[in-house]
Amino acid sequence: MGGTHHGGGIEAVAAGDSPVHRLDPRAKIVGLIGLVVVAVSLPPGAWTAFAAILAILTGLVAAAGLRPMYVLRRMTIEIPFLLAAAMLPFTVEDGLALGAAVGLKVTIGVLAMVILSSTTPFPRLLRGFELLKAPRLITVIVAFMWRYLHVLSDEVSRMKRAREARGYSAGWLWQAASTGPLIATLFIRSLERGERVYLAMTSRGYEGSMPTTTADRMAIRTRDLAFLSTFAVALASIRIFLP
Amino acid sequence: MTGKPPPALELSDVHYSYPDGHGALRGVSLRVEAGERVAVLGPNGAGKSTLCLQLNGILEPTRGSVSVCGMAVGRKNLKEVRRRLGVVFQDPDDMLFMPTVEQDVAFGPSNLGLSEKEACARVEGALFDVGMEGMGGRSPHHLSHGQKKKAATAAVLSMEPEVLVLDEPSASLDPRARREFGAILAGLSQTIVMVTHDLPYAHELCERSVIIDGGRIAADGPTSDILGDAELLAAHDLELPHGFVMNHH
Amino acid sequence: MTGKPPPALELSDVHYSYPDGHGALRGVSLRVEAGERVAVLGPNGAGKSTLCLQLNGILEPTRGSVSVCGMAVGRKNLKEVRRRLGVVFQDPDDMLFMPTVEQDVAFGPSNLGLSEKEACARVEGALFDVGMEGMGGRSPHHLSHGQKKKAATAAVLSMEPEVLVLDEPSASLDPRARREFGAILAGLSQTIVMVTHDLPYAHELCERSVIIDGGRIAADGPTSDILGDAELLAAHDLELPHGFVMNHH
Amino acid sequence: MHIPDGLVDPATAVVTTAVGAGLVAYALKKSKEALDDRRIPIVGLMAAFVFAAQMVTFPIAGGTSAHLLGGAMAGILLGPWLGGLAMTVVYLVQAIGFADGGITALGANVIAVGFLPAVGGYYLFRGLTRILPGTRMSYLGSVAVVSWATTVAASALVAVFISFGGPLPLIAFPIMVGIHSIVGFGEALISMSVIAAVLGARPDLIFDQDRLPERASAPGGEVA
Ligand SMILES: Nc1ncnc2c1ncn2[C@@H]1O[C@H](COP(=O)(O)OP(=O)(O)OP(=O)(O)O)[C@@H](O)[C@H]1O
Ligand SMILES: Nc1ncnc2c1ncn2[C@@H]1O[C@H](COP(=O)(O)OP(=O)(O)OP(=O)(O)O)[C@@H](O)[C@H]1O
Ligand SMILES: [Mg+2]
Ligand SMILES: [Mg+2]
Repeated sequence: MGGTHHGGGIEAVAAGDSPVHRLDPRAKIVGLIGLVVVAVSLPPGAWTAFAAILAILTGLVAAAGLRPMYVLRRMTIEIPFLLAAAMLPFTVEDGLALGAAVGLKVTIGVLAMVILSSTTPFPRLLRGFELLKAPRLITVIVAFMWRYLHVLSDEVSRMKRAREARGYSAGWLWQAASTGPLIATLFIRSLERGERVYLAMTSRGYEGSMPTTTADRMAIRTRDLAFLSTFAVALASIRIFLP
Repeated sequence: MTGKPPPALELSDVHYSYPDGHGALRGVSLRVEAGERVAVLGPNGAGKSTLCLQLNGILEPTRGSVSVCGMAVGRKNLKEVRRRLGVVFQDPDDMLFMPTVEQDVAFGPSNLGLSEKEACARVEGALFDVGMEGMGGRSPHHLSHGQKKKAATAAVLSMEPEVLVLDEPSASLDPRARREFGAILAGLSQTIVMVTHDLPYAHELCERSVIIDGGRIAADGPTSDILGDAELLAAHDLELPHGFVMNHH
Repeated sequence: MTGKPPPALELSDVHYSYPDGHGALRGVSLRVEAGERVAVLGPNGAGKSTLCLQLNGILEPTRGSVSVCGMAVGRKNLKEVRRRLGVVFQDPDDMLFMPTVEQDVAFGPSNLGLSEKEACARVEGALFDVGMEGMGGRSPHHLSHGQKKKAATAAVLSMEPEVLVLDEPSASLDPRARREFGAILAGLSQTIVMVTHDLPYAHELCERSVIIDGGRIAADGPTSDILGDAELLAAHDLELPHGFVMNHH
Repeated sequence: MHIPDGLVDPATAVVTTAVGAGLVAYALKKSKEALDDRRIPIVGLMAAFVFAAQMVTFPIAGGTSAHLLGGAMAGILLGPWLGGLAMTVVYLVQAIGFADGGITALGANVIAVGFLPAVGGYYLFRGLTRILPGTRMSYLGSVAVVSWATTVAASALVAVFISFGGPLPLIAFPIMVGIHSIVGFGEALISMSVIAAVLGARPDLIFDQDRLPERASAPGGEVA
């Protein structure tokens, strides 16, 4: 745990620049979620439609300038599910087609979300959801969860450093045995630090949404509309004509 | 609009116990007039920081009441209270949360609804006051401790509150920053409440001092009287540093 | 076993850049003999705390090398190095992680493999030294800032390291605790490296001072010479506090 | 134990999405009434904590993965509805930010591993603490029992969702439930440590203030 957001991970890639990065997050959210819904609704056997959707996603990866190795690495999350799908041909009737369809759907779902999160920095993604009228309580919880992930990993590294500095070294067995109390301490520490930071925010006038500066003010532009309408037309035709 | 303005701060019989049951304030009554500069002195664990957190409603008294500029501190007018009274916490890590120092310092002013231009000017001014000009682009979590303290202070200065509460402002500042920040404070017309263990600093900046010990007010008077009373100081673990000679202003 | 003992600390041409690319040390070479007491002075952001973290291998130099009591600091003998050299971090929140103060202070000694009785004695001694006797049962996260600093200091004192590195030991201590802890330090025979902005404290406790600025050593010599050179001090944002008169030991 | 896109049958997806949305809407309504903004940090931290804990996963044969759930702990600490919302947020961010768990399966995930343990767990816990004596032991014992039981129940519901008209047969069921009856012990241990710590340090943060064990329930304002 911890450290998930550090280093050359998603955050660095999402901060890049490309036509896809520059699209309004709302357009990307609606477009890509629509795409996943269409893909999931396809019946086994609609191979042309699956191929067309994968082609769209591949095009987006290219347009976003995402490195193939990076995309593949992030897609490894689907491996267990692909393995499950690979078992289908042996367990059910018509399993081959079914397995292939499940595998494709899982892949499309994962790839779409990898593209979304790799071309939109998290705060902008959140802002997109806010502007799409997501319930405020949800966006507030998301924002704090994100903030506190940093607090947590910060506290983890502080605690690790503190132990090491005082000559701590232990086998994994002892480590496992002390996990409970350590996690509990971590929880309270992070909670209280998070609480103090929250109070500092409210003392400086915070009331549930971060101030927006010119840099992250958003406006739907022609290119966003163009993207969305092309996407809609493409998806509709895939869903209607290709199966 | 006529007559005496309400006191900047008024605490009456404030008690506070932390959620774990530890009692930290045991009946503090204190009145600070608008424009006064008051130093709060006392040993470690006396309740000074706890007191600061009562002033803008971050902690609520278990008994007693606090008012700021004539307004009772409570749920209803927390927003107004916090607009008027700014607290710089003792630990700057508790105060910094934005990705860059600049954004952090701008957070308060933009919540006040200032125009972007005005907010920018405030940010620049505040960073200059604490000697952090040119560091606005850095991440506040990747600073030295003293730099964090300066950034946290700037974040409150930029809100230009009527009452400024500072918890150990000089701790971890380098000697020059300590002096320069003192000069900035001396030039402000706001009401200032300053918790400090740095008695010479209190002597330089505040005409009045209050000693807190064991969650109660133990003394309250002109700073030079209080610092001149070695017996009183010693009774509360205070003393002028070795080699320091108190001269008169 | 004969001849001069190896230096307590030896740094040669230590460079360090933080992971975000910020260069904090740019070639520090320093030798501290066993039993010396050295103050490290310098403005905020000079690299003092970064230097402390190099000494026990918490940060590894990007270039150059560090050795402690004749052992090169590196993966292999980190454990031995940390047994001999203890660092009290600037921020006590970075040091305390056990459920009670007592357990926290006992953590180091029990890692040293001491018997329980001996560890207990060490804990009591260390808590006494920092003036925290009777507070062993409290949770370290529910203490005042100064109390946390004391607990963190006790946690290192209890290990009785040969070399003691203190980052701002007097910050946030009340005046009496500051003096009493100074007296404790003065009575220790260990090698001491003390980072501080409290120049009178450095004057009182350390015969030698080093000024760091911009990640480099800017001066190194007897404390009274360094503190007596107003021009040198001013060039590095240092100055004796107003009202302080330096007398000779 | 997140279901990805494609593992639930489209019809099931539609139904679970609708039910999930209904639960979220109801939870929002309930929480808005009760939420005091001082609880925001603990809600955010709980979500972050569960999120981080869920990063430690181990794949299992049913085609899904096992990890700690945290739902019961969220329900006990935050109350049923706010707890459910915190879990919803975890799955939302995992699906959109990390492609972990499908968008179209979000409803199913939120119901099975979010609201079921948070709401079900909370009421089970309430019932247990009402019956059992008000000691610390039985309080923490209830935490353990509830954590274990909700983990197993959640895994069973997931197995049902993916087999219901979906491609994976019910074979998954015994595997899922079997594995989670072991995972449940880890879950119980962690929940117990965390709740014990909160009980000691910050009893004021626990949702159900009436049922705190005797010793911790009186922090008392007056320590004179
Ligand atoms: N979060 C907390 N929970 C419980 N007790 C606390 C907490 N914070 C402080 N205390 C206790 O309350 C008392 C007052 O603490 P406070 O932080 O106000 O002291 P202080 O005067 O600011 O001290 P210092 O000079 O060390 O900063 C102390 O006895 C301390 O141990
Ligand atoms: N975690 C970090 N990441 C990146 N840069 C850092 C980090 N911590 C410190 N720095 C930078 O490294 C330089 C040296 O910092 P350091 O903390 O060593 O200063 P210091 O001399 O201890 O200052 P202070 O007197 O304020 O404690 C500073 O410029 C600081 O901004
Ligand atoms: Mg304090
Ligand atoms: Mg430092």
